[in-house]
Amino acid sequence: MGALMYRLDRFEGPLDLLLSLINKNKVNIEDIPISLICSQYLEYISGAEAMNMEIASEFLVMASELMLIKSRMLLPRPEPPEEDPRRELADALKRYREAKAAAQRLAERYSIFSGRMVKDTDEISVDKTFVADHDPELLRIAMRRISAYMEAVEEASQAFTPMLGRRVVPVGAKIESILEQMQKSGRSTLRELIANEATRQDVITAFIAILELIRIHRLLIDEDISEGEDSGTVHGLDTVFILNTDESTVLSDERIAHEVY
Amino acid sequence: MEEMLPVEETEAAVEAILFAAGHPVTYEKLGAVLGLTPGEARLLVENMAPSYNSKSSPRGLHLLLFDNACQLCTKEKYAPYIREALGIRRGGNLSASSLEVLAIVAYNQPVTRAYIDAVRGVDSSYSVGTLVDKELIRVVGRLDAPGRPALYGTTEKFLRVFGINSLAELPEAGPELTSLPKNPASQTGTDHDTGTYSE
Amino acid sequence: MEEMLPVEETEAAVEAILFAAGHPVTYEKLGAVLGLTPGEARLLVENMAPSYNSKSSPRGLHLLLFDNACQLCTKEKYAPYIREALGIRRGGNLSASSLEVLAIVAYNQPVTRAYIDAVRGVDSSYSVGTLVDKELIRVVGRLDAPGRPALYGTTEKFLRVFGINSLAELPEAGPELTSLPKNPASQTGTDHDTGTYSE
Repeated sequence: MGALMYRLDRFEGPLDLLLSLINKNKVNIEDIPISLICSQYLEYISGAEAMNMEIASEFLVMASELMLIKSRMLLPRPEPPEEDPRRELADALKRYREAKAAAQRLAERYSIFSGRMVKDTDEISVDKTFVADHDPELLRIAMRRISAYMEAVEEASQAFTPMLGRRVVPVGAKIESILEQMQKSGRSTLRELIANEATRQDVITAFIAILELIRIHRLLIDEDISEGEDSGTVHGLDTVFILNTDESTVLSDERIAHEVY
Repeated sequence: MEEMLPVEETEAAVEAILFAAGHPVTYEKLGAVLGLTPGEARLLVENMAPSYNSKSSPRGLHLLLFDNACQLCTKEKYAPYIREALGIRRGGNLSASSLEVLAIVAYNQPVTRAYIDAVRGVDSSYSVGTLVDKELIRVVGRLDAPGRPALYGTTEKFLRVFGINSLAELPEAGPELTSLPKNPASQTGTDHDTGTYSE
Repeated sequence: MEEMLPVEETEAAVEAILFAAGHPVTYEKLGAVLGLTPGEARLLVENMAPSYNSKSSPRGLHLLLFDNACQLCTKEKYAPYIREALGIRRGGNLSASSLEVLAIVAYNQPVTRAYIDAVRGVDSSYSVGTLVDKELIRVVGRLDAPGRPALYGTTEKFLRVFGINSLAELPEAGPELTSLPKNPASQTGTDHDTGTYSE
């Protein structure tokens, strides 16, 4: 044996070892002398084992495959002849050899072109003063929104005194109508939720209903301010409510029934 | 470097180094790499500067010359394109509440914050602040009342953003305005010249 | 952008955008920013390329033209100067097994790890992980098969460091590697748009 070293770690795997044996013996990959290659392969594996090298399982699997091919080669060929038992191995070896060659060509390119360097993206400060173009009509619409809201408030304050004869909507019923509204929209601002309340009493009832729905976690306040610069405020009429669809986090309805209805 | 570059390539090497660095690189470092003294490196870079910085330069980059170092950066005028290309464009749109405040200011200027709050029925300090930051409204005077509250008016940028030439071109607000409470600035005498609200 | 740039300045704007971005920018994005169609943006960039890439160019930068995007990088010949100036140690070498995996992915993408393992005859999970970390390959989809295994493809960084503009420019490889009867990904339908492999 002399200086011969059985270094399995020099090979990428059993196919790599087989290719090197095929090259050393200068044999044709399409017509592998299987018993020669198989015995050299096994010798290499046992040599490595004798040197206390760890034998990866892939090498052992290949050893048994080689022995299987060898035994099938010894059997008399049936008529009509079936496929050469070495066919699959030859295909795998050719494909692996091509992958190695392609890797080699890529390595050459990499040694040159990995010198093409890039830079990090510039840190560009967010321009707080940037404003996209807007249609002036938006201003008129905003005015109409404000005045419509103010009229509602005025009406509500006027309607407060002669309220006595009016039907008072119970909080429980208000809860239902708010839930209905939320189920349709998914999210609403406080402004939207009380928009249709005619009197101050109605606004108060609606507000109590909303507080109750928050207490049982059926409604949640949306604090997500990631979208726009001042959307999702948690103050005033712009407060955004969302419906909590996770039933497990909602307190039971029974308690509302007892406490509110 | 052991090998000297041909002279015509040193400028290209400087460009490559400054590009990859992003941050400023000292003349000393550049010189050491290119086989030049710091003074020579500085001269070389000063020589390159006009091809980036001159008015007629077809380049999108600017070569910054500091006392001890130099740096490549993009030209200021392309910043909006870069922001848009890199998706750095937050705050371009106005929220509903900002638009409400802006409308109140536009149609009733000059107005105090207390007036804006009264009209909207909510505290509007955040929106007012945003609009001042965005240079769409600004303080145009002080109301002659206790605390001398600031009076806000719109700016020229406001006109530009909304594509109008003067406040007279604002869309007719009509009956909407009549339901608003009285503007204190128009009731009380102010020390502000209410005739002009330009920047 | 709302305003169109004068023609002579669009090239400067492209340079500024690519400089600031660092990473590849799609022709679609460039076009949207500059008021051009993606095709026009591509033509514009192709027109600019020789001023960077030709042999006689005095520039230290190279303009990479990918199928859907473009990117500025330094010319490879100045890499030693950049490394010295920025104190970057030569490194990032790829091991033989990483290169094998990369070759298999490059010529057969999209591929599963099982396929890579089959071609190499060994488990390749470590190399696949290294290449994903180095951003040379990435998961581009999932195979519509039990376990929905990941499908790997190469990135635009792969194209850059191997000096090619598109996968069509990969060096010739043997017929067994490139014709793939056994690639599971080419047999089964996938949910992945195999047209793009951007970073």
